[in-house]
Amino acid sequence: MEDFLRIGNIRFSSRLLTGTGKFSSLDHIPQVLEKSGSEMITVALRRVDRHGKNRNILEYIPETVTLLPNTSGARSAQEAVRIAELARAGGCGDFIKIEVIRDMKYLMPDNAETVKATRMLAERGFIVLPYMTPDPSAAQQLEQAGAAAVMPLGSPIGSNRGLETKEMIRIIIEMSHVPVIVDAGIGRPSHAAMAMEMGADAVLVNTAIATSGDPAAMAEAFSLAVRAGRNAFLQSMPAKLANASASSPLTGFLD
Amino acid sequence: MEDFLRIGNIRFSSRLLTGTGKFSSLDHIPQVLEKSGSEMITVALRRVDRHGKNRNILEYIPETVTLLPNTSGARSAQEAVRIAELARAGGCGDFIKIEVIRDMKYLMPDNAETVKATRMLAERGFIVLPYMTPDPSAAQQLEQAGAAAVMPLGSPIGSNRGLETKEMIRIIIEMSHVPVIVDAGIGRPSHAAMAMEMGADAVLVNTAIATSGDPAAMAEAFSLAVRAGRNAFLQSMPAKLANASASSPLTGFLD
Amino acid sequence: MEDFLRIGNIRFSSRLLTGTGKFSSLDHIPQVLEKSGSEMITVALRRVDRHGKNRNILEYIPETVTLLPNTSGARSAQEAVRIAELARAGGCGDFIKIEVIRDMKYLMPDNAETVKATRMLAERGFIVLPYMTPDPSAAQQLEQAGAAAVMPLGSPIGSNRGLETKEMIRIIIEMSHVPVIVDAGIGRPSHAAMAMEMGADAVLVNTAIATSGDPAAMAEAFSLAVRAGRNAFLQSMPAKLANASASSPLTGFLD
Amino acid sequence: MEDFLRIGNIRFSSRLLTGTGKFSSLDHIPQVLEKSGSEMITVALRRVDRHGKNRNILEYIPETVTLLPNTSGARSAQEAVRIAELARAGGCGDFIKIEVIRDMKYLMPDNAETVKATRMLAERGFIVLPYMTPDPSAAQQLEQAGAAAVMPLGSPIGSNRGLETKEMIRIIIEMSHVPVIVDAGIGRPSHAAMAMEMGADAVLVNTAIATSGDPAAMAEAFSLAVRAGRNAFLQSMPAKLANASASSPLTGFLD
Amino acid sequence: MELFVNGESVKTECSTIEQLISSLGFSPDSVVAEVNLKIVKKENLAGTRLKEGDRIELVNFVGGG
Amino acid sequence: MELFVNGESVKTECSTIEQLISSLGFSPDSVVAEVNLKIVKKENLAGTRLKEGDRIELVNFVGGG
Amino acid sequence: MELFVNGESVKTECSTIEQLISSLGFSPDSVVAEVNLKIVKKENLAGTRLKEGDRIELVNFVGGG
Amino acid sequence: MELFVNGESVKTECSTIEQLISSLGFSPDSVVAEVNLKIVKKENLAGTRLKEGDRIELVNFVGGG
Repeated sequence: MEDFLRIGNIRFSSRLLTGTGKFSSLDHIPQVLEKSGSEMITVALRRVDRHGKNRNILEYIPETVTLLPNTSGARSAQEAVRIAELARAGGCGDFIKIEVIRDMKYLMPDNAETVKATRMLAERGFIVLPYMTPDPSAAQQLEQAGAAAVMPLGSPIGSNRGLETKEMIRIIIEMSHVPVIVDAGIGRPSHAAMAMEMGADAVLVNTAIATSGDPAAMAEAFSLAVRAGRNAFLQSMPAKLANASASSPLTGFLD
Repeated sequence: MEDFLRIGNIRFSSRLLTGTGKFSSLDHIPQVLEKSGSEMITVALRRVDRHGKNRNILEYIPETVTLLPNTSGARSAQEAVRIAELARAGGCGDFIKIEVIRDMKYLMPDNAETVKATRMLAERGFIVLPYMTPDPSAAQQLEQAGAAAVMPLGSPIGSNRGLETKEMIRIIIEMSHVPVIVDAGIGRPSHAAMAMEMGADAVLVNTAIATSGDPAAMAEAFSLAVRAGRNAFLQSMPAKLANASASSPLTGFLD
Repeated sequence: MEDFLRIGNIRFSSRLLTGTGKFSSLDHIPQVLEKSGSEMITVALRRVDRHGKNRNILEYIPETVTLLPNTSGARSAQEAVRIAELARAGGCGDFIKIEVIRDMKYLMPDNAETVKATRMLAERGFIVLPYMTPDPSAAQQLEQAGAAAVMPLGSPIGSNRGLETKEMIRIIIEMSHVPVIVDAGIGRPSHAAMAMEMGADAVLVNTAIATSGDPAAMAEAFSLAVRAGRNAFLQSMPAKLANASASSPLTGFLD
Repeated sequence: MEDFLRIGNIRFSSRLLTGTGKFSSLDHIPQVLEKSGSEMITVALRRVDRHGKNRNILEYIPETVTLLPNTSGARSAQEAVRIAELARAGGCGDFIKIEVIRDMKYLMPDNAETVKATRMLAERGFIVLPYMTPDPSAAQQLEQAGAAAVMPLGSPIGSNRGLETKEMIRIIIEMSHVPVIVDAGIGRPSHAAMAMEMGADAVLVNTAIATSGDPAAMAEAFSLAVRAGRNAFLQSMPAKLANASASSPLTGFLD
Repeated sequence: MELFVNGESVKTECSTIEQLISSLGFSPDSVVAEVNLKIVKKENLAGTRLKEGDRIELVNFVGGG
Repeated sequence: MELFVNGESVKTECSTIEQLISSLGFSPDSVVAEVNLKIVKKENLAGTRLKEGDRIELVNFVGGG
Repeated sequence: MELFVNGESVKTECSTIEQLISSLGFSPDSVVAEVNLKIVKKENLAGTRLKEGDRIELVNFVGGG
Repeated sequence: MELFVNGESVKTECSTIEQLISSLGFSPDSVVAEVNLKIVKKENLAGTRLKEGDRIELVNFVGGG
């Protein structure tokens, strides 16, 4: 049975998105992509470092993997649009992950500016994936503004604390007509499985893979967990019960 | 790298134990075993049903899979011993899962009787896996009584509520010198992954597989989740953080 | 020691706000206010019911209690302003709780419209308390728009599920320069105590009091819990520990 | 309405038990008792300290308060009995809290030895309150052995982590015919309120009071929380709902 | 004279908004009135005369959370 | 001859436990037998003769968790 | 006379357990005594005579949870 | 000629943006350029001539989540 994730005009077999931040060495990236089967990966855009090494990160990413540049560093919708246009001019395609963040401690996205940026970039023909604080009304507004998917956070980025915002995400999933990708805070495979069991369409994991002792092995672990959670969601898991329910016959042995 | 679970004198590649209870048809069992890769499966023992179908459940289980008969129906250590001896005479080998239960509502095992049964059966040469209420002192006593592994419950059997006893299980894992297999209550792949991430050596899943719409597919989902959680445990997952930690450079875009 | 809650130009001794919705009889309201010591209570505004009983709810509320009319029924900032002006013309004073809700299933407030309404009403001299979905950036925007306090929800209104949005509320409390009042979803005294222990300045409880068997007794229970949680917050509670720490001497009795 | 806690032949108005461990100064104890209204307090027994101060802790406890000596330091039922007899000879009355602990890291009580000690001490005429790891079968055995109440732990002693064993305690409460007193791990008033809301008959709080900045104020906070939770339990709190339920009329304002 | 009160057509002999409120069985103290989208202050209820076709909203406080 | 099989009275002409199992419709391979509280090993099923009044338990494996 | 008090050797001139407790700086009211594993009741403290080599435990109440 | 590259003054002899990128040690393929707030398309890098005082931004892709 086929079970594709469709975003924009592309079909993805994998429901695990990965990122390129925080790796101790870029050499991990091809292995992570291979072991995880991830088909979409984020990159960021910054001024060239005239005094550092000039390694082109794109060389570490196979052509078959869809690039998802982000607008990190943007403090407003206007800045996000500028970064998105630079990314597209860089040949990265039309996909863009909007990040507009003003809060430098918890790095929570600014939903109001993110809605504006989404509208502007959708009008310019981008496939827009906005990263958002999980507010169901804002998710609706992002959808109306032309988002191709919405990316609510599970907990603060890089915190590895899992789905602290679970109940808001559950409502967003129920209401949404576009794919819901849980981004940020997914620190363990069980978090990823839980998101998928709830009906999320995909998850994005970067920190937990990049900072683990063996990124490729951890990437594979997340990939397995995403498949496990997705399969369980598709089978519609049995309900939770208030009492016990025996799995062996309940009679006494010789009754 | 090899990562075997050793119980008694046997090495298992799979860390997912399954059960044969509650299937709508026994024909699901071979598929569940194949899709999950499970190498140990529970069965129960009961008086023959002179008026029902006489299908031999053992015919549905390949020879390569280790049988784990349980003592369900036992209300005392003495009864558990009798059932174990019958199971062994039935040609099921030396493995036995002790279940001694007197509470017919929540079906919580009686640890005191279970310690007694463990001692008696270990002395008779059984490989004893006692199912238990998660009490760290009782786990120590089971180990001293000769248990080959301990099987604390996550939540009441068949409830699908996951690891409600997580903190007790965490202590049991830390203290134990024998494998810890989380049994009962694991209703979703994310529960199984969480148990493995905590350092459990294996999990046993029956109800959630047997009562799902597609048992073989659900078995595969649990198998993936167990591998995901185990791999993550072996990589030692990154710590949870109180604040956020950016995955993209934190500077403003053109700062 | 004095520990007042200040909103607008008023000092409150009680940190429990109550509501007038859902009571089986309006006669409960004076008892609830007396037993709880609550000093602020919400009311709603609706077209007169030409065919029903015409009991004036204001007659059940002592003059010493501050009225907090809400803008329930508003689907936009514009409607919220109209309702607020009608409430003020009705002699209810300058306090207004903004509610702008478009989602009729989970009744989640629309933060974007709520920010607009807050700005308009603050400019017209109202003391504005906006009810909001707990998004830290939106809380900052409400504060900048002139909110006298912010009222993030704990879980969907009337659900009694407690602080499902705890981690977002924690960040809002940390960042806020105006009082934070947790509103909606507080179904049990322990929920109220937990909100106060986290540093919330007050809580609003309506459904759990109004729909209980004995509203006055339940109001008193919530009042006790709010004081308990506030006191504990002011004493800065001891930290959680990963291990145990004996409360009796740890030595063996005769060591 | 009268709502007494009965243990042995005594009626208590307060459902908050306190302890005397870990105070920076014994002078806090009378204030804690006064502010909390606690009517039962634990003490321990140890060899006299020939080189330290010889302050008699009993002088800090009013005669109206019931003493509950514990058997801390006991590693076996036999030792617990010896300590209990010494305590009774010391004029402390017939109440005894059994503590038998062998695990020196998590300080989890040994239920098997605790059942033995309970039987022996009940036969000697003590009013026995055993501290236990929350295992429903063990709770039944303690009751049968003559316990006047059972004292399951919420989380490891002194950890302040609250009701990590909540689901086991819930079953114990449902099955028990003697009072259930939640002991250990209650670090915040909200934890105490939650235990009482679940139907616990009382809670024992020591560390969280003794180690707070202002023990008397914290004791009062816990006392309020216990009353709040108890009152709510007696009113039978409204159920949790899956969706929202409006507290204001749901119609649009001018519909 | 025909008015529209809370969206419904009403025929009345009242000449002021205060009279209208009373005639409907309410105390003018407990009701807030809007005439053609403009709020009428309490002190002006007696002095505000009704005209054919006026669109009137009458609202009051009810229970709410 | 009258026996008690799993608690119920049974009249039978079988002379061995193996015959009894077969006569009840089971394969001796799939059943474990206890005669008067003693387990009969598989290899002894054919050689174990029945006596008037024997109390026999016949059990087999079923689904369980 | 040599005794063992709480596991340590003590030389003393006291002839009763009550005197011993006082000589160590404690009030007999606040201490519980065991002599050779037998508890001495409060009323017998004055009348219990010490003998060479007695093993004595003196305990009192302390803070505990 | 003096330019401002990423906010810093740079003196250069290059006459096109492509030459400038190469002279700084980058491959024109891996860099995106803005001249006076207008993005230069890849195919125009060689043909875009530099003028005294141009404000140039050069950015490239880096790791990000």
